[in-house]
Amino acid sequence: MTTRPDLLVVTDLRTHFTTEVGVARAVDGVSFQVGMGETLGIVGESGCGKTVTALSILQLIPSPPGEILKGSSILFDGEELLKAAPARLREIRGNDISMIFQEPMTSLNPVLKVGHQIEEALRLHRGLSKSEARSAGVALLAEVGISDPEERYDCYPHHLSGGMLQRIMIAIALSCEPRVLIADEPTTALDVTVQAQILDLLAKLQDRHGMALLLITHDLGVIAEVCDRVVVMYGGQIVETGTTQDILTRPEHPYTQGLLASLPGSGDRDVRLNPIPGTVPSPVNWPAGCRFRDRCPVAEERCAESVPELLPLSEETTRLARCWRVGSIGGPVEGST
Amino acid sequence: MTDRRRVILSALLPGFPQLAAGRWGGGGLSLTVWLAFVGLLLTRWARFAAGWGGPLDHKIASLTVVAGLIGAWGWSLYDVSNPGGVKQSGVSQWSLAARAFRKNRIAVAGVLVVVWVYLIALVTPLIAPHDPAAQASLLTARMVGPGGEFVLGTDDLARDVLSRILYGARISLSIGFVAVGISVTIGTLVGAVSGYLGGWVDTVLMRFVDMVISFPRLVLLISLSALFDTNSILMITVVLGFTQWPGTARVVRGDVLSLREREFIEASRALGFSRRRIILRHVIPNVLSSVIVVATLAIGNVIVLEAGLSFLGLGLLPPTPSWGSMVAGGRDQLLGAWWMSTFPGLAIVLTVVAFNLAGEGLRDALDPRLRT
Amino acid sequence: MRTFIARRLLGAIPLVLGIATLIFFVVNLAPGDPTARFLNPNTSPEAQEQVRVNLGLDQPLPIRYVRWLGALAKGDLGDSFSHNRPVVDIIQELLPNTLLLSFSAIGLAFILGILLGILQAVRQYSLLDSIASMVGLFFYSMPSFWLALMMVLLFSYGANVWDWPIQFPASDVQDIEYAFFSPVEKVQDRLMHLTLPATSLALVLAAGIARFTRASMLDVIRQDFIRTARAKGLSEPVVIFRHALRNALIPVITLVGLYLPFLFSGTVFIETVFAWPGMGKLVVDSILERDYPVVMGGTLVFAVMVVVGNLVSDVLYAVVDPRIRHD
Amino acid sequence: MTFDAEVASDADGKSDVDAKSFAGVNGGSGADVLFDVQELRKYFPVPRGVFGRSVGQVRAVDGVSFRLHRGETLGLVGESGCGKSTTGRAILHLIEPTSGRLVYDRQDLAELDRAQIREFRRRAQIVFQDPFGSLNPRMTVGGMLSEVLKVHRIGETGADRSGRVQELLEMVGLHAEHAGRYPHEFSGGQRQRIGIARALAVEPEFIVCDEPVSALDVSVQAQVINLLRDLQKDLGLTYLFIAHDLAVVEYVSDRVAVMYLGKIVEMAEAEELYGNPLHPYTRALLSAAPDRDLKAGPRRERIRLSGDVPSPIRPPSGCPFFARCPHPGKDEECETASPLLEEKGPNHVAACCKDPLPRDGG
Repeated sequence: MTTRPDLLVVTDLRTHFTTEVGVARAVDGVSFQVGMGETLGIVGESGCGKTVTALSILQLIPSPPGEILKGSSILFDGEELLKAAPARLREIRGNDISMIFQEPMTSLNPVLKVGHQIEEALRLHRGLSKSEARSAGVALLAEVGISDPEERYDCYPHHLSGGMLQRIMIAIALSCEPRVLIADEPTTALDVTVQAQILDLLAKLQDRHGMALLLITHDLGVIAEVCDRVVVMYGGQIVETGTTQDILTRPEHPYTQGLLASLPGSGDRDVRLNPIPGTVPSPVNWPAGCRFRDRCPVAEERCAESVPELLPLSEETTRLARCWRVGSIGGPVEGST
Repeated sequence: MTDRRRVILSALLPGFPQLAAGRWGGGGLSLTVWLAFVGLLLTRWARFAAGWGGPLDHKIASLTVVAGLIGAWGWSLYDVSNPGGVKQSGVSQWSLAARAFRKNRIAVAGVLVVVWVYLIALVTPLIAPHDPAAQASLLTARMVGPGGEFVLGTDDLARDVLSRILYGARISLSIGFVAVGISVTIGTLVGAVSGYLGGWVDTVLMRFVDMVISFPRLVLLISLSALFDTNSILMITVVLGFTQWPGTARVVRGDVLSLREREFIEASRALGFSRRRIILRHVIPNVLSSVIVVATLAIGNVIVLEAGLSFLGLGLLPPTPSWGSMVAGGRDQLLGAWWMSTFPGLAIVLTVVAFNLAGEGLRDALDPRLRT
Repeated sequence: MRTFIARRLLGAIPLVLGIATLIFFVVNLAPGDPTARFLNPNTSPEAQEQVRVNLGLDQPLPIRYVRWLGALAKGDLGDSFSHNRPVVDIIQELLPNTLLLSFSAIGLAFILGILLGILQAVRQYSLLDSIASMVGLFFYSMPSFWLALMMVLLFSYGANVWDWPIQFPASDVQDIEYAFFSPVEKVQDRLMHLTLPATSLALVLAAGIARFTRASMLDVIRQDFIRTARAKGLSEPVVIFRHALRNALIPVITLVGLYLPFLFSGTVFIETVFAWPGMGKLVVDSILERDYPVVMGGTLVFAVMVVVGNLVSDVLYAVVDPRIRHD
Repeated sequence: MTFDAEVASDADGKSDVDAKSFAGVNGGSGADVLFDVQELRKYFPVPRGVFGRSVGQVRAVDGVSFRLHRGETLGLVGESGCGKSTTGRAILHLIEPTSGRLVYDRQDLAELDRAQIREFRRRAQIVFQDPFGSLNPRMTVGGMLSEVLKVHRIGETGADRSGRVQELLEMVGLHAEHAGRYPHEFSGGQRQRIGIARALAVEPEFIVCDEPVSALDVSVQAQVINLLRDLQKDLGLTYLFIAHDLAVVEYVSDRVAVMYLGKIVEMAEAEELYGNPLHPYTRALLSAAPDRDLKAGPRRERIRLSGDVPSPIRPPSGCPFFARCPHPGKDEECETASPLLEEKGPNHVAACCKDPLPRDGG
């Protein structure tokens, strides 16, 4: 594994929401790094805090009710984003770090032409004139694989299909050649064949522009397809990280193992699926100790009292898991797959 | 506070323990009702006692006082002796809404005002300082300013403005209540049938609704009320009721249309439920919340409309103490007796604001979008 | 777009026809005899009959209906019973006053309401928001005739008593000496006369519009594309005014159509309070006088204005919202 | 599962009777056929124009035929808008089909009277996708279930019924005390279980599962899939399993039909279809699905489709897949002639005019 300079370093990120029933600790101490040109996947089920993590990086959390707690740190190329002035933050958004979202249908402004929405960032961050921005915008549409870019440029979003709109979102995100692209469930709302097109496109563009890609998804298949490294989240925390290969073939944390066992694999139809029992607890009252304890097949008494920090599995510091069994045994937990 | 002390306290001052616990909706209501009605009994005992043998409205007034006292006392005691309201069963949408509503202090205040306006209207014969129709001396008591013997002054016929406003409340509120009752019933039925059946029934009904809605409501009302020669409370109520329903019908139809697409309705059809059962048991209960909101907001609307008609001289005629005609009566005396128009108008505003607050609070509390 | 307008126009024809029918039957089927006011109890039956024939009331209802519709198609609304003039003439004389009042009121209402609504939404939960909400609710709950009286009390009579620098006239559209004024004075005079009626009418509407705009704006601000705009690094004013506002105003436009019936109801009161010679006052007076042709004509004009207003708001809707356009 | 091949060898495969013959291929005639769907069509009008008259039709389902056998699971896959959900609703007469013959247990559904329709509703049920929209928010779970029992006169007394409600809840993995709760008090997975219990209340033999797990998280999805499979085993249920997730469909289905633009383009036994897809669309679909099996070695070459699905309002006249088809041999015939399902392998039908290409490396 090559070492790449870390471009984005998130340390102990905590984002909490005030709700009627209490404080929801949606993201609760998350740390990870993304290197230049690297693709990091964040995977987890709904309510695990992956989207809030992504939104926190650019501070797009609606506040109130959301709040990023003191002590959290998000370093972009050495600069602390959480301390950046609003004006500086706006310079970074869409220029150095950009984002694409899950629902292309609702993520574009329905009353503005798509061309206009592409131009905005170009004119703001690159200071292009209207005509320069237009030709740059048309070129971008061509680059993301839209046929008849000149024509599509003057369309309104409702004229275009979901796949097309997601391409346009990508064009907008790439317009200022960002160094980090955050993609939050970019293909969840799309059909399989279109999903494949979009994933191919992202991979191609990443190769070409060398940006770092932070891909958030619930789909392990998507992770397998595009990511170098994976962060697995559960209950607002990271439970395991490692290379895609390691995570998918040698999962260490019982949650990751359960997640993989839940998938109907190819072939064996006679084998019963082995789902994780129960449901995700509420972020307003996570269980004390290990948050996965209630659903964990190998939970012990000490899991109710406390939970370790992410423990390294070997000398490699990139392979970590948050489980007592990893630390004490010093090796992999017996697989339940 | 121990349970025993709470029980004793609630027997003496019903609602106080609840109020102290921060539940000032129920607590505040029963405490104020208790204090006010006890005070009323102390100061107006003779009238209260005479009420039982008096005319119907007087009887109702005395009955209201008794019922209010028993109600406040009983509720508070019951509530204190059943702490927490332990329930084994689930939490229904209604109790969720009630919970959300209680958190909305302004809306709760609106409901309190509404309830109080109704209570005052009911006990008016006991509390009104003067007979609303009685004229004091035209020489000494004509257009006397507020303060003194006549708290809100007298009008150009030397009648007590406060008493007339109190009696006017009964008229406005009953017209509002009954007219909205009529319009909501018609509107819900038309809306539900139109939305659920669809097709040409829907087309015809909705064309008609469009037509009625395109009419300036007041112009329609004036035509109807003037042409039907109706200055009676009954007729104006009926006219208002029968011209108000299209709005409700539209809202209900919209709700039904979206409900029809919901999968639980489809599931009911898949299970072979009859159309009647689906409409009555599955569709109507789910549009009920919007109907309640529409009805609450419509009461305020109807009160303003009735006042407007009376103001134009097309509704209730002068001897009847209607808020609208009182404002109209003061119009020519604006320079000399500003209170004649101002106070009845304020009464309208206060009542309508309370209804609107309650209605908007209900809308927020009942809005299913805010919950999953 | 043109076909869209044509379609809506075509659709409005049956609506107007239906309304005309409704008006005709409501007015003519109602009890009460329009001839009563022309006659005294001593009039001979023959003379009574003659009056009925003169007024065209001897014919059976369906025939009168067809005749009335036929005349209507030619733009003839019949003659007023009490004024002895064609209804069209009366309307022509009074309509401009009503339009002046309504248009200034609705313009004022929308400007005030939208501005306040946006301000409240952008500063949600602030003190300003809560105060504006409360005050708005009061105006929203106010009968416009009472508000008008209070305005007169304060800014006309009161201002006079307390010697305020500006005192507004409390009645009519222009001064008695209007004819002798210079052009500048004329404009001033008209404005002075317009201020109180238009404001009383506008404030009630503005309160409603502000509430609606605020809700709509808050709704839009929560949507995904606003997050996209922020993620692009756009400044907050650009996000609010270029991305949120237009979307938020789309539903507000429908209010133009929805509020017209209220507006015209309001003019009836305002014209009565301010002795403003307009359509609203005309209709009320004619009803009291049983002047059927004027009632029918006046009501029809109101209804047509509402239909046209709805049409305009539909077209505006299609102009502002690209999703509606059928081209 | 036995197939009989009465018409399989018919050389004249593209005649009018072809639809019937293919159904013969895929469904054995005889006692084990539960549901016979022939040439099902459902067109939705597109209202527009001055008086809202219809100016076109969405051909949501455009000539779909299949047979369901007792106790089997037929998977129906396809991308959004391909008509799979409409098919599921139309065969249950939840929406009136435009045309087609639906024979359930040798009874033509079009000929049933009201009482018989009620009886049919007891035998054939549906489970919906949306766990939030499919339960009446104002009724308790127990109320919902006992209403079903009451309507269908199952159980003599109230006690009978509440006992049965408990049984049902336990059958789907919930507890008896859940009966008093309202839908919003449950998680998505639990709500889906309630939906299944409601369908089971009438003791059906056939259930249309319309994307029953696609709104659920992976771990909960597996719980529900297991439940559905257990119920099938215990109660001998027949499923029509509609989903867009290829892996899920492969796991639960005995046979699989692939839909594209309102038509079935390929149908075979699950193993055969996934192992040896013949239609170019099926191939593209399968290869587009992300492959999470990293152990399986180097990834195979992917077929990437270009463009979007054509509008079902004006479907292409020839092969619906023509515009996006990557088959190198496609020609004018494909553009003009609509291909019919024909047998291309053992119990394996596909609607493609061309011979399937050999699979490279597959």
